[in-house]
Amino acid sequence: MRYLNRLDSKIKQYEHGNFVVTSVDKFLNWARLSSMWQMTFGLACCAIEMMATSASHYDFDRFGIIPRPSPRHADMIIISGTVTLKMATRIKKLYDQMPEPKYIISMGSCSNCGGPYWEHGYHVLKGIDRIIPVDVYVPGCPPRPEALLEGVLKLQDKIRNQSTYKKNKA
Amino acid sequence: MNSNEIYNLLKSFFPDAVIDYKDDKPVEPYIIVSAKEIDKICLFLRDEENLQFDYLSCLSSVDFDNDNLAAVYNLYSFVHNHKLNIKVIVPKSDPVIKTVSSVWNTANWHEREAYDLMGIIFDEHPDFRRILLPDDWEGYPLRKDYKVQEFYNGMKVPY
Amino acid sequence: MAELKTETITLNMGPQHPSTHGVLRLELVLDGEIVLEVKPVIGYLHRCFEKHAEAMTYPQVVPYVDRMDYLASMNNELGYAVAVERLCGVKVPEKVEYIRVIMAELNRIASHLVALGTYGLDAGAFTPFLYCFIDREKILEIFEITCGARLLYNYIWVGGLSHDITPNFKEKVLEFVKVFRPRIKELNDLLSFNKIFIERTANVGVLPPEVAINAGTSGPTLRGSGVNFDLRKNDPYSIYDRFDFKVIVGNGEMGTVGDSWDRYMVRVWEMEESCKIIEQAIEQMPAEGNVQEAVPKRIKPPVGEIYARTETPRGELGFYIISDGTNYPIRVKARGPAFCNLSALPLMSKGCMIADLVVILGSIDIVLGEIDR
Amino acid sequence: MFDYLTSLLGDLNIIAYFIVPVPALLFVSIFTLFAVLAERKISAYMQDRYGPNRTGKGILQTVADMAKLIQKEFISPSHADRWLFELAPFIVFASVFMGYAVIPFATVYVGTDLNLGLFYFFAITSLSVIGILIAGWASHNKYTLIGAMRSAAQIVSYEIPAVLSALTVVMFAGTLSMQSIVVAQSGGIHNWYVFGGPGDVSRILMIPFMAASCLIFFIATLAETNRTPFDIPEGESEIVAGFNLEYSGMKFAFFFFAEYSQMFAVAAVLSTLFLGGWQSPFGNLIPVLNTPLFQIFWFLLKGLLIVYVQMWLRWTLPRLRVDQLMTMCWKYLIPITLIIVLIVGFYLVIR
Repeated sequence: MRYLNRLDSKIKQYEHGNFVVTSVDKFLNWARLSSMWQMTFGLACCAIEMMATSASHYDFDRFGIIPRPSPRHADMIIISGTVTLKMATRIKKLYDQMPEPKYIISMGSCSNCGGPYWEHGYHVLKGIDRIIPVDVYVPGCPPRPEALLEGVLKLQDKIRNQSTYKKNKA
Repeated sequence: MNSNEIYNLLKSFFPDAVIDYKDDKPVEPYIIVSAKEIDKICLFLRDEENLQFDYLSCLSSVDFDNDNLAAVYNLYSFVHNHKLNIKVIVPKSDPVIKTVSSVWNTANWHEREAYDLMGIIFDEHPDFRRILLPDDWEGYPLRKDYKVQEFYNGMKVPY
Repeated sequence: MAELKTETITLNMGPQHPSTHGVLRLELVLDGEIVLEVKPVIGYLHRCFEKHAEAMTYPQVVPYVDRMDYLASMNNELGYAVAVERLCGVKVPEKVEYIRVIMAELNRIASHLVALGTYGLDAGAFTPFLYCFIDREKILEIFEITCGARLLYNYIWVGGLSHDITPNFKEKVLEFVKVFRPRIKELNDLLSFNKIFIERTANVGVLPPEVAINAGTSGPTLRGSGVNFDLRKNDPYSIYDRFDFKVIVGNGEMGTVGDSWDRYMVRVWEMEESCKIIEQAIEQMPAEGNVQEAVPKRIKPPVGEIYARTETPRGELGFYIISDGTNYPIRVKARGPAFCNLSALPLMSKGCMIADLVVILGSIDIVLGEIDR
Repeated sequence: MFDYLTSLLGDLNIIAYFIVPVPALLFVSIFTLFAVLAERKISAYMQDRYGPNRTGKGILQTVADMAKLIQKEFISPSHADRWLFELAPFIVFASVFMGYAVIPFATVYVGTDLNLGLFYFFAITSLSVIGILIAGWASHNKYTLIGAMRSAAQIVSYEIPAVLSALTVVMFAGTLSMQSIVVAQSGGIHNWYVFGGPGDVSRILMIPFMAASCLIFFIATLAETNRTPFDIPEGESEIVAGFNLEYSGMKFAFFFFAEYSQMFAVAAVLSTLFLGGWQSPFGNLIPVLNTPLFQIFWFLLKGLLIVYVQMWLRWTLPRLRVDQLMTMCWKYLIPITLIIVLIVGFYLVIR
């Protein structure tokens, strides 16, 4: 996002927008939303559902989502499972290593809010949003693959409505 | 061999270290031994011809009562197909047990876990540090009087 | 020639690494490509199962048991149910026992499929992974029809089951078994007997039987080393003594007894044996019976303690439960099979290469949820 | 084409330097776009999936990937050797692309018909290993370093069987010029070097050796392009992503670009050497199939078929281990090719 913000300041003179900027906007958004490379990164139970989603039956590849092992190649990280305090610092680091623009999907109750471990889980981080910003929360324990796909579509909607120049007006 | 026979055999070899034998249903029978000589007893159990307990199924730590911690060893023999439970009770003020990781390799991680979660110290363990929790964690979570720390590394721990 | 001065490098593998099967971290000391030392660092998924179990009543623990070994939830539930039932002395109806066995064996197949698929992935073959997941989806469909969940079921309760089976359950299961048998052969053709795959796995990570026993391994890891030990046969629980099936042991067909290929192959043939058990169970299952008949209104075991062990896809799952006569257990300790199997990793991987290490780790089939609990 | 243009342009011949590579560059870009898509579609087909089907029915998937990669932030790690780090992807791509200069697409289009064409091709494309080494070293990361070392060992080793098996063809053709090698195979499918090349009946004896030579060339070039089962430099499950681990955005795309261009480059050289290049398989039976447009068609068809086989292998086979890779090269491929070279030599002397 920081990257886009910097771009913002450059094209501020088109404050009211024009056709070209809007079209470019659309194109860039389309590119970002239809090629979200996901980081190969599973945490817990939800990771199995995430794998099932990328396997043949549900097929993430339809949406242009392919797993990349390195955070540097990834656009999106799916926090799939319980985040423990020992792991939290590592996730923060991984997030920092990803190049902008980057998106986070928090998958499952555990990473949304601690899930079933909220009360006695002394070693569980109660919600990944305490350390990194989250774009889409997918509820469920674990969410079905359809739910994850819905989350991805929601994220695509979000990206579709992003704009490199309109943002500063609001 | 059943547990009672094993108890008698052990008692004859280690009269001081073997403390008690409990067999009241539905509790599985177990033998209580001293923390100081558990390693010798285990070595004996493993190598004695009639016993040959070559498999440590499980090693559990228990917050036994207000003053004591316990470690429970569930043993199994592939050769003779018999089981045995051993219990070691130590006071909370000085929870030190001799390690059995030289007898069974399994014990290595189990003992580290018992230390990590319950705070039982295993003497002469080759690689003694926390295993599950981070190294700078405070307290032993499975003790009944455990109070969770408020912050860890700047992250709030309770909900 | 003067001695060349070389240095070892320390490589940190994980917790985010494509082939650590979750959030395991390995500290490697390398001499070039050769691994001199492996130190597994675990605990990145420590979800405090045992603390939770102490704060819950006995039936409430079941969902947490699910989340321990999330690939084989049914087997875990069965293990916990068996332990508590033994402690309380509950007798379970016949029909329930059969359904439990069918579910547990189906889940064993599902779990092995994930293990084999990801093993192929570790060795660099991507397609078998997806083939395995196609079959796994069919099993999940059966589970979903029966209990509504795909992964974590909360199906096997203490004393019974949460739902009865649907009328067409038997046909569905038999149809799956019929479709699945040829798929095992297909997997063998694609991956198991592939020359490159054999080269990669045979004679790699050899675990001699006496070391395996001493290190406390169990399940396919132990049987791969040629030890004929399966709790379903040697210490039968539920109704496993009624079925006719073979215990698969590694025989060093392609290399040494106890190498990675043996451990892999044990899983492949175990799926076949599970199919046999399922067929027999379907045949013998009584038609009538209320699955919630024996579910106690309130579970209050007598004062006492028990160590009950069952065979999950990964090996011996033990539950050590202490009761003080109240609704809440004093202590529930789970002995995870993968926990002990993983502790044998340094013994297997001395002097292997990085690529071998990945293969050995895959052949143990770890699930971090159960290692860290 | 270069010679033709320089003669046409006279004093302005410097323009030729800019015009000649354009078709090749265009081709490489378009090929890469569609090869990546094809790879994903083919793998999807093999794995019972659909593959990308949202971006204009999936056809524009790679376009979207590229447009996204352009938008990505470029991170250079704090301890990286900045200059080398930024230079490496271009070295890799440039060295691969320079190989296209001598590949004959048709009688009318070959960048420049060097009389040392084959030699030039091997020399220049193996420069990419330097780029990979630079990338691995400059990233200041242990995984990239291991990946780069593996890659260097692999490419340097497999160069030898590749060159030796190409040598058998050169011995038959008596020239290193790729265009001349293709021309020597004119007259139909039976004159291709994989079937012993043109000559009298006794060449039937050579068929097994030349076929083996062709196969070895395929294997060796597969290893040079770092494709499965030889993808150990970027083996995902072992060393994460290998030498390109630290690259993001367009710099990473350049590695991708280089890999796919090299795939086609080696496929093209394979078809040139053994499968008659742009020659129609029907020889002069149907003369219209020998017109330049059809020549390009045959050339692309052969090249793309070989690329398809490369992809097919990738989605079927597991990966070899690094020592097995070396064993295979030094203990099997090199001795076998040496023996083939010897046999071909004897045959040519006796004939």
